[in-house]
Amino acid sequence: MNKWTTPLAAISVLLVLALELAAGRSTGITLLVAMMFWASLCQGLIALAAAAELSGARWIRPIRDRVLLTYPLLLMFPALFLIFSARLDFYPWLDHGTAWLEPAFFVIRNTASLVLVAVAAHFFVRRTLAGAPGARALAVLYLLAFVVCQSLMAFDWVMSFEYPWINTLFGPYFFIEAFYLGICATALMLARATWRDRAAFQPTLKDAASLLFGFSLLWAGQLFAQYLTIWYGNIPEEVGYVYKRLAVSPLWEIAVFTLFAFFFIPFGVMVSKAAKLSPPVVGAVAVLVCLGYVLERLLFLLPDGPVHPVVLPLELALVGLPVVWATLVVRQVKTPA
Amino acid sequence: MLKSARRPLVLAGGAATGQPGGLAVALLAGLLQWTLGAVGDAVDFASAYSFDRLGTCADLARLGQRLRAKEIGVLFISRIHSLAGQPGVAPAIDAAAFPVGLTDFLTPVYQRCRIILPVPHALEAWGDAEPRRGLLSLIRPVFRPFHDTRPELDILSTLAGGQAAAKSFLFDRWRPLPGGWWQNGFHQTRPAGVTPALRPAETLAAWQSASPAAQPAPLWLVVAPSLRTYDGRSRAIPLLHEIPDPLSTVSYGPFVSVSPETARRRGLSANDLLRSGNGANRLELPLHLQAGLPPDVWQIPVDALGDLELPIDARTGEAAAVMAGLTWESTGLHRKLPVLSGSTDATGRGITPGHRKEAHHHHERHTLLPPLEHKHYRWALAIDLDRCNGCSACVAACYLENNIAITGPAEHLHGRELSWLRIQPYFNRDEPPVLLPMLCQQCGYAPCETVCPVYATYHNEEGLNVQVYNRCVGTRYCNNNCPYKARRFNWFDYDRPAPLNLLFNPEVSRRPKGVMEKCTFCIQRIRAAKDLAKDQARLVRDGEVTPACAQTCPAGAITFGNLLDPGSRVSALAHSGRAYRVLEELGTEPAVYYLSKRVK
Amino acid sequence: MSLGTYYQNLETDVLAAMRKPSTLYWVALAFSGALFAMGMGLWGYQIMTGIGASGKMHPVGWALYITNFVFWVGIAHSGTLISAVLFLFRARFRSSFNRSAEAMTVIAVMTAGLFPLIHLGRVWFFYWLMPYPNQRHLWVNFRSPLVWDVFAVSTYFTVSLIFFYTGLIPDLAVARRHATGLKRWVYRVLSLGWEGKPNQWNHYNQLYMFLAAFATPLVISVHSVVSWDFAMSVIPGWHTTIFAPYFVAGAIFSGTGMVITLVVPMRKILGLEKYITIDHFESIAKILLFTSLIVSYAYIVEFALAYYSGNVFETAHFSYRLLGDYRYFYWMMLLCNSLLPLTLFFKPLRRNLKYLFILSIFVNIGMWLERFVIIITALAHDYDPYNWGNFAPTLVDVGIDIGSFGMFFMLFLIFTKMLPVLSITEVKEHAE
Amino acid sequence: MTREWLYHDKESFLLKLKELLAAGTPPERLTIMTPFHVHEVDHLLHLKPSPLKIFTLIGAAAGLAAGWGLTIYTSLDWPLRTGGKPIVAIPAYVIVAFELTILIGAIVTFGAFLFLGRFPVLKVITGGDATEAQFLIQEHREEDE
Repeated sequence: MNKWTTPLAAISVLLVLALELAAGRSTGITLLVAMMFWASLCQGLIALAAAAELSGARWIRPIRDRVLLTYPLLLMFPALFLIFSARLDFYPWLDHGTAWLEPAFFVIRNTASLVLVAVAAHFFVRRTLAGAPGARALAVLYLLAFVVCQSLMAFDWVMSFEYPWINTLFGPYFFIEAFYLGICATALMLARATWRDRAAFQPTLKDAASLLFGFSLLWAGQLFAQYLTIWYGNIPEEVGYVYKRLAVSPLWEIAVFTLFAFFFIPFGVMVSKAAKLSPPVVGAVAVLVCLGYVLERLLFLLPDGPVHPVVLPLELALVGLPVVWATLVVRQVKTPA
Repeated sequence: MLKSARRPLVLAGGAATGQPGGLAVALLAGLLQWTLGAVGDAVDFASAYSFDRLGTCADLARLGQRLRAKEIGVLFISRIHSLAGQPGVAPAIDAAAFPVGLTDFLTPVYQRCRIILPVPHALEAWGDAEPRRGLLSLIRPVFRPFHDTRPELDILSTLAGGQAAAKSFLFDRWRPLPGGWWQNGFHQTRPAGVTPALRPAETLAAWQSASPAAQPAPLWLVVAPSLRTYDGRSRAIPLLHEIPDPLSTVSYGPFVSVSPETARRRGLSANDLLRSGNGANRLELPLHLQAGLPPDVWQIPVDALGDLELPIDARTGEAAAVMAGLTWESTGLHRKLPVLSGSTDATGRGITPGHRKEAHHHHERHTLLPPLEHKHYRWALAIDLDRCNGCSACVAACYLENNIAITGPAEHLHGRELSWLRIQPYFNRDEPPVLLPMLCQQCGYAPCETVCPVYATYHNEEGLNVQVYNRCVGTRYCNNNCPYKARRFNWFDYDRPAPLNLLFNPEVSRRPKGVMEKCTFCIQRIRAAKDLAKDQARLVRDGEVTPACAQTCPAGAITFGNLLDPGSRVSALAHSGRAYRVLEELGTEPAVYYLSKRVK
Repeated sequence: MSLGTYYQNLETDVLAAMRKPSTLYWVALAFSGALFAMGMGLWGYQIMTGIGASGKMHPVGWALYITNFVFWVGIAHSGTLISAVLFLFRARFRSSFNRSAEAMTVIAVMTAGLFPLIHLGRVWFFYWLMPYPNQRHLWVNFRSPLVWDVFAVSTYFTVSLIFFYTGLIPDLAVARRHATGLKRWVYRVLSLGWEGKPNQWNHYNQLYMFLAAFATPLVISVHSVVSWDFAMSVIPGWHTTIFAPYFVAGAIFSGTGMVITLVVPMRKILGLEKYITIDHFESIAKILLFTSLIVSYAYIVEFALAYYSGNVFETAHFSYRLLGDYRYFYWMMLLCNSLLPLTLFFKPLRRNLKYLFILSIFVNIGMWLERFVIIITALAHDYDPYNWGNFAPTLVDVGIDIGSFGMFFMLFLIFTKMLPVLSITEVKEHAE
Repeated sequence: MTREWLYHDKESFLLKLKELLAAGTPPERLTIMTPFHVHEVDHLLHLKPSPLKIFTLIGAAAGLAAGWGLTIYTSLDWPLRTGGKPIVAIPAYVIVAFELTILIGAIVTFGAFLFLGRFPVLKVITGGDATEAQFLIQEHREEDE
């Protein structure tokens, strides 16, 4: 983390705004995908640190400060969401809304939750780095904000496209994925660090890799719990959502890919101890999971609204730039004394 | 309204004519029928029931007076099972010097007799009847009498000094009739068309004189004949208590009903024990809240009357079915009624025709499961809700055909009746009342089947949702997961004391305790038909199989058949615009189609 | 105090618990044994008369028995959680709880295992639920959640038992030295002649690691399967995707509660204050709080989405849960599971054993009620209003329910006298 | 004759062990017993990591195979259609396969432990007790034979 991160973030937000204005309505809900991915990743990073803080985990120590110092990135997302709110008209409920699905309320509560997360992260990180008391309380606070924000992402950003379809596990599924992303980002940072200083970081890398392994299993469990229930219940209104995404190409292929990216490959690879210790392998798996996340978002959203094939990579890159900078490029960590 | 109708029909009767102004109503109805030209066309006096050989309540009342005046020594009573509401006749019997009862089962009336001469059941003896004018039918016994009994005819002819020979006596009277009756058992003559000459002017005058001054009464008591026991004559048949009254869904015990609003206004609640009348005419009944009743109307089935006397209209000689000014006060006690329906409001639930739902927002039906396939047959049922009047004959038929256990009042209070087929009444907020016969829907994607751990229920290749009683271990999961709750569980071993065990249908196995059971479209009948078809190397023809319920339905509301046969009546009905399926949006693909004009 | 004497004291302290029991113990044992006997007797009566002896009816085909089944399986969960998961996360405080928690697991699964049998209409055919070769070529329906249950619960029992026993082996060797007479021989055999040689330890560690690694996903899978007994149905209030994680969290929540209920008095009576410290309890209390939050989250989501969707059946069901015939149970449940545990945010309360003990009792009640409410309300008020009906338990229901508690406490009391209630080996290991 | 050292604490025990090994005592001449697992000992004696994991893998694989085999074979043995679900209903059978993987995996692992550790040790069960209470080192000299 250094002084460039914040300006970079500001610039990329402005560029995104420019892009959206330039490309106009044709961008559809592209921004939603880019936003959701990077927001979940950043929130997940801090969430991982917070969870480690609460469970008094020692393993994360070597990398902790670098992870924590990504917190200012979280401020990008409320801004980006406000930009996206110009595209609400892609939501089917916009004309005949309900008490909950009401445009103004929708924008306010989602922006607020993103701000809340950023603020909670800010205080939690400051306290923790300063080693001041009450850091744990703030960690709890952050995690609560994180859960609320991710649940809203699931239920508002994505699920409401298919109103009145409901899936109660959607929220938990989202924040587990966000946490998973956070672990991936940490693993990437560790892979890079281990590359430079094997002795100092390898044990930590191994632990992060084990977490990847564990979460691949947990993720599979969550997915299975949803699919099994819907498949078994066989209620048309409920099955429709899955059916639409499994019956047609290329969505079907995407679904299979995400299954491999999130579960089979991480699980299969991370079984072996050697793989857990090798920075390139862990890094590759982490990247794969991130890719899986993006594609899964496409799986969710493609049937609901237009995603611009050119704008999507651009926006992913633009929003990603400061994040990559803060996590991977920046070298020295200046921990405030 | 009459103008708009294509072939208007005006009918009067029941409560309409049973009230003080009843005669006026009857006359007005006659006038209307006459003016609409319905007489002789829709209204056929020729083949009406021959009431001309019957007395009126007034006659009975007169008999009572004569008895009390000791004008009668020996009194023979036969074929009277209830004197509910008949003014003071029953008590008067005691005044007779020597009342003799001829009956096949004991009712309160016969308990007053000095001696009882047991007569055989109608199925045990020769006899004849004239159900309606011009139709004479000969009744022949179907089995030898179980007990040492004598037919009425024997008894009477012996007393008359002749010899006991009911059969010969009958045949002497039937022999002169033109032949043919010994083959088909009945003799029919088309009676001369009776078109009574109606004199409008006089009728009108009579009507004006008859119509009484409208008297406002605080509340009315309507005495309706009970659907199950009529005037109480069938009270001794246990099955008729097991089957609930279709509107109130009360099975055991008499009750008085009033609309929920009225009850609320009067601070009464369900199962309150109410008292009415006084002295000998005292009546104590638990309260049932009946949706659909107009305010301030109390309604009791006639068989609940007990000794309460009904006033008699001198001009018609008939007992009034409507009484004014009868008050009910709470006794502060409660008597829980077995009300089998949890609620009668299904608004918006996709159950009644007015609220049926599309299977899916989009037109194609989504499923992740393979499509349903059936070989040769997909048995299905079509129930015409516009024809069904809730008479519950189908329910009775189902009980008898399938050896369904009778569990009794105590179990009914626990919600443990075992009927496979039931009449569900609905009084939705925005829809006229619906009577919905509910039975196992033989779903294609049946939720019950998949959850059974031991394959005790599975989908056979004819689309039936079969139940293997021997295999069932009684997890009850299937019924939990049935959206229609159409399955029944044997909580205990239920046995039928002799001679009721004679009622068992040998084609259907009895179920022991701990086993789930359900409707399978009378699979035993389907099997029989298929065996026949197999012998003749063909498929079962349409109409060859008829489940007990369809066979019994007097309105012909139930149609059974093979959905895969495009020529079958059921597939025609299922594909008609009137058809819908209950809870269709659950995607269970039921094989029971409900028909209603309200659907389209 | 030198380590040597510390070890000596530890052994004597822990094994002292296994010396001759007090009269109080005998009274407690007799009492719980009597309750258990009563339960069995009532079960016998029910088998003779039929399931009708219990309060179940149409439409409520499942009631207290399944409630108890889910409850006890839930109780069984924290045992393996505390042992396995905390072992994998290298959390030290596990060593003071794991033994009693694992014992609790084994006992609770045995108790739970009875209820699927008790609730069967024809229990004498229970073996039809097992896949065994037979002339009729009739197998079981592997698509039925009840068959998944058979596999999940029996697997859970077996693995928990192995895990429990493996942990015991070195301690049995210790017990063997302190015991005399017949008991000594029993421990000798049970300890498999353990010596503590390096190669033995080498294999032993691997074994324990793998068992922990197996047990962790097992914990999650077992209660997910239990939750799917309900989620697989199409009944509003049962059919919802969140059930699996929600039930798992609930199970751990209730199990942790029961651990506290058992260990607080045990620690006092057996005088183990030195080894089971307040810090340990605080850590457990945190787990309790954490799982309580997850469960509350699930409650909120279930309700919110039901109203969000505006689905007539969903909204009707949840309104019924909140305001219907069983509302008092539901409100009590919310109090016990969602509100009271929030007090654990306050450190002093987390460290107050009396408070923790009382709270844990409330948690047990709350979680029992949760299962009761979920099962009964969903069945009592489903799609077709004609079928609605209310369940009221009979004496047989209640008696068998109480009997199961009798069985559980009876077996746990026997455990405290038969086996070392603390993992002597691990406490030693962590002593440095 | 056998020389024997008993210690109450790990450190002094380890010191002695290091000393003996430094003095060139072959490890196979030493009998060591400890009250709990001491990782340093493994290093000092150059113990190979336990081969248990292989058995675990085999057991788990066998369980998985058994799970799929049982479910699929039995449903094809007499195909009965329930609720419109396919005869081979993979999502449902995943659960059985998973449980059996863990069940058989765990049982085989435990069996392998007994086998590799040569349990039960009859001479200890029948004869006197091992003194694994403290840290024990025994050195056996040739004179013993």
